[in-house]
Amino acid sequence: MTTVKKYQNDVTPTWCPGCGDFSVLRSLQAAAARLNLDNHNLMTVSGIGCSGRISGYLKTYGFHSIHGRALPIAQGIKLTNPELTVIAMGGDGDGFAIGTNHTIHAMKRNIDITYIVMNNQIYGLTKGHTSPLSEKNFVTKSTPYGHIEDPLRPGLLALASGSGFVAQGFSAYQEQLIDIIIKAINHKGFSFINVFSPCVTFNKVNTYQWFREHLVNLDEDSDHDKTSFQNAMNKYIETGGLFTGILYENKQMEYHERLSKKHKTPIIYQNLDISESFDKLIEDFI
Amino acid sequence: MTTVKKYQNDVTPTWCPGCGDFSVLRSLQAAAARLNLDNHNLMTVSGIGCSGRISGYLKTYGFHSIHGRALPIAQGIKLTNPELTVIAMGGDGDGFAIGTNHTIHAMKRNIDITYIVMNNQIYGLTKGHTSPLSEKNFVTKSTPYGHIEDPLRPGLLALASGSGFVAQGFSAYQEQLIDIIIKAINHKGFSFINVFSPCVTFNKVNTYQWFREHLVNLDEDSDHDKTSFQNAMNKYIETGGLFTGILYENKQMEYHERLSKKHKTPIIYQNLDISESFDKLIEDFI
Amino acid sequence: MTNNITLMIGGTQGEGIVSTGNILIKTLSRLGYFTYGFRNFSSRIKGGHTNYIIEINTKEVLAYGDSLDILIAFDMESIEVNIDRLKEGGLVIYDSIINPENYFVRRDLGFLSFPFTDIAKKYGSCIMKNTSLLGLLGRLLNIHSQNIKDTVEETYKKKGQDILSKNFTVLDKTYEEPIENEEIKTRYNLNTSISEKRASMIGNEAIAFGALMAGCRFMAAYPITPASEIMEYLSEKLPDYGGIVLQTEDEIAAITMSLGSSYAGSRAMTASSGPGISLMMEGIGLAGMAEIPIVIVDVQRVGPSTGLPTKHEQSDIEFLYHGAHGEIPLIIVTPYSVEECFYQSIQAFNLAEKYQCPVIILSDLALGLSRQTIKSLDKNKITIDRGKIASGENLEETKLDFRRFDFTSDNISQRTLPGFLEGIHKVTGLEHSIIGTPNNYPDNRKKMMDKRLNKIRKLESQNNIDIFGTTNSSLLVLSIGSNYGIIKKVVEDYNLPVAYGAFKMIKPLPVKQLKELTEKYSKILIVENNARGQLASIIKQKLPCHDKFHNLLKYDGTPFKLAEIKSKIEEMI
Amino acid sequence: MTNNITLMIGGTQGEGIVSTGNILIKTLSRLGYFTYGFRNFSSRIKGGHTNYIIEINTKEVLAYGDSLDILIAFDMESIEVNIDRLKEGGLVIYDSIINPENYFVRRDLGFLSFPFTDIAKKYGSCIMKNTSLLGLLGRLLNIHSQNIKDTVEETYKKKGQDILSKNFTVLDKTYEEPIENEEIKTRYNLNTSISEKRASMIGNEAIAFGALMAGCRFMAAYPITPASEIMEYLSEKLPDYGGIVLQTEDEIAAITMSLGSSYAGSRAMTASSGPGISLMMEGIGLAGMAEIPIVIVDVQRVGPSTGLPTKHEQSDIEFLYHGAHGEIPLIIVTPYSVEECFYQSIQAFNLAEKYQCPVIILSDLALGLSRQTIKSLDKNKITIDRGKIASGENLEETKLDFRRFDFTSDNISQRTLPGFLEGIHKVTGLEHSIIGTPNNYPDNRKKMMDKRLNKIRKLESQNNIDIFGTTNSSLLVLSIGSNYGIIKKVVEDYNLPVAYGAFKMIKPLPVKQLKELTEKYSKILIVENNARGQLASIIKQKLPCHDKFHNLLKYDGTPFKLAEIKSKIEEMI
Ligand SMILES: Cc1ncc(C[n+]2csc(CCOP(=O)(O)OP(=O)(O)O)c2C)c(N)n1
Ligand SMILES: Cc1ncc(C[n+]2csc(CCOP(=O)(O)OP(=O)(O)O)c2C)c(N)n1
Ligand code: SF4
Ligand code: SF4
Ligand SMILES: [Mg+2]
Ligand SMILES: [Mg+2]
Repeated sequence: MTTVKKYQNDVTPTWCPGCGDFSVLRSLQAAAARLNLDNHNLMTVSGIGCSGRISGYLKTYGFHSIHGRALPIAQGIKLTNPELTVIAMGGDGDGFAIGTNHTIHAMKRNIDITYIVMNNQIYGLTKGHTSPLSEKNFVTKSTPYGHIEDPLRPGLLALASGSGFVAQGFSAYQEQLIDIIIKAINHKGFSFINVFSPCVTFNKVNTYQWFREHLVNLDEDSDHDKTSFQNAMNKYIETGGLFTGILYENKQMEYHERLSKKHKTPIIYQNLDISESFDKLIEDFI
Repeated sequence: MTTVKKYQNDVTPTWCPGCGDFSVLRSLQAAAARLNLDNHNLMTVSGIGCSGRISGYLKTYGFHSIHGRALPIAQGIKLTNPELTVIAMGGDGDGFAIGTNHTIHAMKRNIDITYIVMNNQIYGLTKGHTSPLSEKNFVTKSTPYGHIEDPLRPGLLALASGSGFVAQGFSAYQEQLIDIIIKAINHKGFSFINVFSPCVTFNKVNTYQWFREHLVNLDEDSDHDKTSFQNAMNKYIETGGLFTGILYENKQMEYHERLSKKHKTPIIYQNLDISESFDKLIEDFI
Repeated sequence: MTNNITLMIGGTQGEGIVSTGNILIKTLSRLGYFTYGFRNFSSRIKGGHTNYIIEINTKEVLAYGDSLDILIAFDMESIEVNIDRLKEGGLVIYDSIINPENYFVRRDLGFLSFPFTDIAKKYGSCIMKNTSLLGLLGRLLNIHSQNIKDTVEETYKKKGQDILSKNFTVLDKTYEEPIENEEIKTRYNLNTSISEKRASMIGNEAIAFGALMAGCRFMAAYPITPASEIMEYLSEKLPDYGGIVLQTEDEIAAITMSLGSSYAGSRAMTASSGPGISLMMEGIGLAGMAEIPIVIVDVQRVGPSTGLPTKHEQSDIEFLYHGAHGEIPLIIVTPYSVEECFYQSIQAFNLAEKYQCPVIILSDLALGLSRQTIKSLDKNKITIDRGKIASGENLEETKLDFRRFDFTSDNISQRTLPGFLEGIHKVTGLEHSIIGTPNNYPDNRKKMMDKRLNKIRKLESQNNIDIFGTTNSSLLVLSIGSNYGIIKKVVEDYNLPVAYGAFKMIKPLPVKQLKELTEKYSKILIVENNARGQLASIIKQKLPCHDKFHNLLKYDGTPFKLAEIKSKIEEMI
Repeated sequence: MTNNITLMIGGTQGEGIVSTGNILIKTLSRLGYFTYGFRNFSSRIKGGHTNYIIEINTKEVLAYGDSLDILIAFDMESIEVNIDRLKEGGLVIYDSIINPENYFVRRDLGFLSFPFTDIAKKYGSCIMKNTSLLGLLGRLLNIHSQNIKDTVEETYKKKGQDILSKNFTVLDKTYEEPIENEEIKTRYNLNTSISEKRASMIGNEAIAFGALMAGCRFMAAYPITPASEIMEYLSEKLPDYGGIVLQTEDEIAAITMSLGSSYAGSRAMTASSGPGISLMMEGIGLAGMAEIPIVIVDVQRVGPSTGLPTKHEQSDIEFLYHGAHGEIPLIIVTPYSVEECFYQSIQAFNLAEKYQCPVIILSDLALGLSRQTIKSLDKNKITIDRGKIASGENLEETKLDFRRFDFTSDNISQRTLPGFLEGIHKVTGLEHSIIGTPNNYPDNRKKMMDKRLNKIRKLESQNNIDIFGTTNSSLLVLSIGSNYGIIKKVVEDYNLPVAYGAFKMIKPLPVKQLKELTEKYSKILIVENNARGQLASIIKQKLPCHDKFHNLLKYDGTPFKLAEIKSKIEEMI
């Protein structure tokens, strides 16, 4: 049996003890193990933040990119070699502050990658600044008198942007998270997982305890029809976004399937030398 | 009586004859007239595109900024001088391609400005490229074989982002558009108006005729409760986004009202010389 | 009979002047003539004066003359704005629906009224006045109507048979329409000795075509004037070869998505102009740090900020030469003709993969958008060298990560691509170890910096300035981009006894060759379209002979006039 | 008794070493000593070795010595990594829970085991080992425990009375704990002649404090190491003065929102480091084109790309000097000490409004983050000059738009602010007319470019390099930023007979003064933290005496050691 070991490398994470990101890492490794993915065909792309370090801690190809740009890089990779399993990852700042534009458009575009946001509702790496997902009145170094804005609602935005797979996990509920990641990878198209991954150092409000008290489990909600867009919207509003499980799944046509049949061969395997076409191509100009 | 003349200057628009943007300009002038706004207290900020030229065609302070950045500039202005009526404007590319991040966050932030997107579902100024609001299969210079992505849904995104006022207009329905603009300006907080403003030169699909055939009028829909978020979501889905009128209005606390009372005096009127505080401030460091 | 004509077609933007000019260029090029077409346009879609200057020659020509032989005007404004540009004794041809003759004082000019609109309306529709214009020009230049018909047919065939045959009728009727002035009928007849079919192209198309031939299979880009044609050409062609063009949400996505694609094994590119290039800076820095090959085209326009999007300038030179934040290996190639756009585009992809770094193709509006007849492209010069990509199968089995950033004698490391069985490694924008894991030890940092910065250093000693003209002159005139063509025309037309040269690469700066040149020539004039003398400044950083360097600068949005360069050169020799 | 001590506190990141060092600095500064503290940290939050080097002196000190008098270690790693940095005969103090003595071969060192953790645990909690450390240092340096208590009280008072009194007990017990080695008890006692209370500050705080005093009332920014402290200080203070700090969605919003605010009449700023600065380039270009005052701080860190976020470098110099795309008026000021950070921050706002252009405050990590004792700031030097803002009431009534971009003799036009009754005008990033409407006429374009670029040109002839040391030497050592402090220490400590200077402004480059300096000095050594010799390159563009210029470069992420500069200077004199 494949175990998580297969995906572990010998780099020691720089995360603080107790950081929720450890569990995300382990869940991803476990999901890969259960899917028995080849290490060399697994591609992790991450942004900048504490979370962004994750691509360095797996025995896979790992691209630790720049702040907010994991998604365009991941999409470029997938379009070039669709045989890879591409996982994009990053923090809540990465995905919903500086990277929001890419997040929205990646969801719209529906390329077959999985995007995991390690959401601690704070900027961990910069040592505690407000994030777009921080709650109102939250006190941070950049909001010493309390944050006056309401947070963005990542799941609602994902639905509005056309993401065909929207789910939420929690670092402390590892089994569920593993399951969600497996389903997200199996989903043909863009899949989005918002993981509540507590920052034990800088977020003293949204703690493990807090989440345990507030999260409801959609997977246990038999009423929930995850194939209905309208229902997904309503469920998000009803729970105030505080749930784990799969909110929405819809099998729209994935980007590659929409491309013309000429794209059957992945770009990486294309023959680059087309000198025999030169004479035909120059004709356009004559 | 104040007339639109008051807001006209002597710059001739560079728009093509028949362009929907003429009507947006006129509607804005008419709305200003009916509200009897002072020219010098009206501030228009626009992005880059055919649409972006609009701030140059009004007898008001006008800031024609850079592509996609009208909103941060407009917010900076409003925060500094809340006595101004600030209108931000731009194209669908400006607001939902390059500027998406600012659009989402301006809605989240809820500063009291009005944002009018002149949506022609195409890039006019670059002579016909796909926009994020272009329909699937749309043929443009950048999608010669038809666009393979589904469009973004601006109204849904606005709702998901927390905009407290979401409406749509159509260049050909000028009276309704004037009315919407007036209400948007009067709305205390961020207001978003998506105006279908046909590009007669490059968009041969979404024409005046097409819109006349497809748009429904929410203002005539007595069932529609624009104060309900859930209802607004559902209405958007139900109409496929093809409606005019006010979708949603919600009087959340505007940004300035959330600031502490110390901010009563607008920044522009603050006394900058605080040398008498120097001794107190240096104490922190001793 | 003549070998050289400068003509201008003037009218209202959006009424077909551009395609008319293009058809003329294509027709003439096919007959073996050389042409150069420069469009004067503004940032509006319809309305406003526009004009198209076309230089026609029996020999290669890469610029247009200062003054016009013929001005063809559809409206009064075209005459008003441009009449002073006509040569002594030049000809004004105007649509007979206007009547300018009594308005203008220049009595030296010939005036020819022609019923373009009338014929068009009578035998087709108003817009076909352009076709009538083509017919008249064909007559004056002594081109057979069938040659024009062929080009018209190809251009308009998608519009259907009815439209096409109406256009043909308009053409025929134009050829039949009487012209009273006998002398004019022959004055502009072209010498017809030549016959080789030639291609015509704009710089942007040549770059795109070069990229296609070089094996570029991925382009992510965001539209912008004057670079969009690169994306447009590839949007049409790449699918046939299994490639993808993706219009992104912004330029940041364009560069980073292209980087992702290149990292995964494609040859990838993006293209933009000033504003977009500014936004790409952080991504370019990542490419430098992570040693990812990437080709970025900057077709320069007037800056700063939005500037004048439809006007010509060369003012991103220093910005690109010195950017982004921090220090990266970066190569900047500078094509100076449409043919060079093609060849250097191919070279750019080879350099990018050889040196595993970003390569910028620095072009300019006048080069990117001016349609010109080109000499035939040599397909044997198309080579694809992918540099040090490890072959996936031959990698040794290892439990360790692949040493993607290993130190080597030439400072270039082997690459593996994701999917290679034994090639697993990490990539990061942080300073890193040889396997790509973050590493902040001072020694490693210094070695990695030296590796990256030194790997391209040997290019400094290559000869990357092409030198022409009277090479034993004491004056050398240097330039980049489209200015080469203007200088060439000045030197040739006026037989100026000077040497002139054009850079093919400015970064790394060809320091060795420049040193030799400063030893050889007592004066060096650097001609550029910016206010600061940016190219000269870069050279001065390396070569302390500031007195030797002279600058001719222009930054009003228009290309140099021949006379401006001529008088500067004359002043200096 | 001594006048100068270099000590290091080493331990695990996130365990309170930083605040311990800060309390020590504060306590000593209040007693009138001068201190300089340099933090060695990495991009992780908890765990990993970190250390804080503190230089203590009776005279002003802006750098730390190469070798340590005292190393205080909480863990073995701190000793392992740093033992070689101790002076001959230096002292290692370690927490008695570890036992390093038999591990190390340096027999010249003194070892003092002290029960920091034991005392902390016994009288308070484990984390209070830091307080115990403060106590021991207090004893060794001969500081009265009450002085430490005062600072501890202020720092921890929000933690409650219980915690506070435990800390006090830990302090008292530490002062009482026997130390066997009698000699050590007095060896490091500080000379106590001084008594003026001094402030201590980091460069980032000085810039933020300066901005506040200069009337900055709006800051939009995005967090980034090592610039965040500027936003953090202003977040706390600005609301008291009716100002706003807004953390934006990204740096593009940060610069453009600040521009909006400034345009509307505030004094506005933003701050970032390399990656964010790259993203701001397009916005900076807009500020240049639209002539909007704005202050942008770049606290440089190691590049390219993400580089080493917590390490020191000076490698954005050329990028900023030559950016953005196109050509803009831009001023770059370069504070070289914490005091200068304060004064130049004020000046930056005055320059921005006077010249109506972007002003960059170019700092670096070592300057921005090193806490140091400062000489008292002169509040009389705080001036606010808002430049040519028209007074709203005195504007003439007009039917026309206000001539916001009028041509004037000094190339600076009057501004009006939105809301002014007769001040209506347009602003655009396009080239524009005097009322701000788009305009692409070549003549206007040229005039506008000249206006913008010339308005700051006279700054070139100001003296913006401060010169110190032996000014009749033949060698001049030039630098920017934090290197000034190191050079000063080298020259003073070793009595080197050289002149040294620090730039206060590099753009416009003080060409006149530089010319004089090249005439006066036969050799000029430029010391900078980058690989290309960026400052030197900029100077060489203007001054053709490349042989005269020498470069001392370091780009491994660490600041220069005194010895490195010393040996280079000695080699040159
Ligand atoms: C362009 C740019 N701006 C700012 C930064 C500084 N920075 C590093 S990580 C980060 C945000 C971290 O927050 P988040 O994305 O939520 O990740 P976390 O550390 O919480 O996992 C920021 C602002 C950067 N590296 N690049
Ligand atoms: C940074 C940047 N990228 C690209 C451009 C080129 N550009 C100008 S307008 C435009 C898009 C126009 O589309 P839209 O915003 O929908 O406005 P419209 O012209 O349709 O009104 C683009 C891409 C630019 N000016 N700046
Ligand atoms: S700071 Fe927070 S997010 Fe970062 S590693 Fe520590 S616990 Fe995790
Ligand atoms: S191109 Fe389209 S959007 Fe632009 S002015 Fe013309 S009609 Fe309007
Ligand atoms: Mg976070
Ligand atoms: Mg549009």
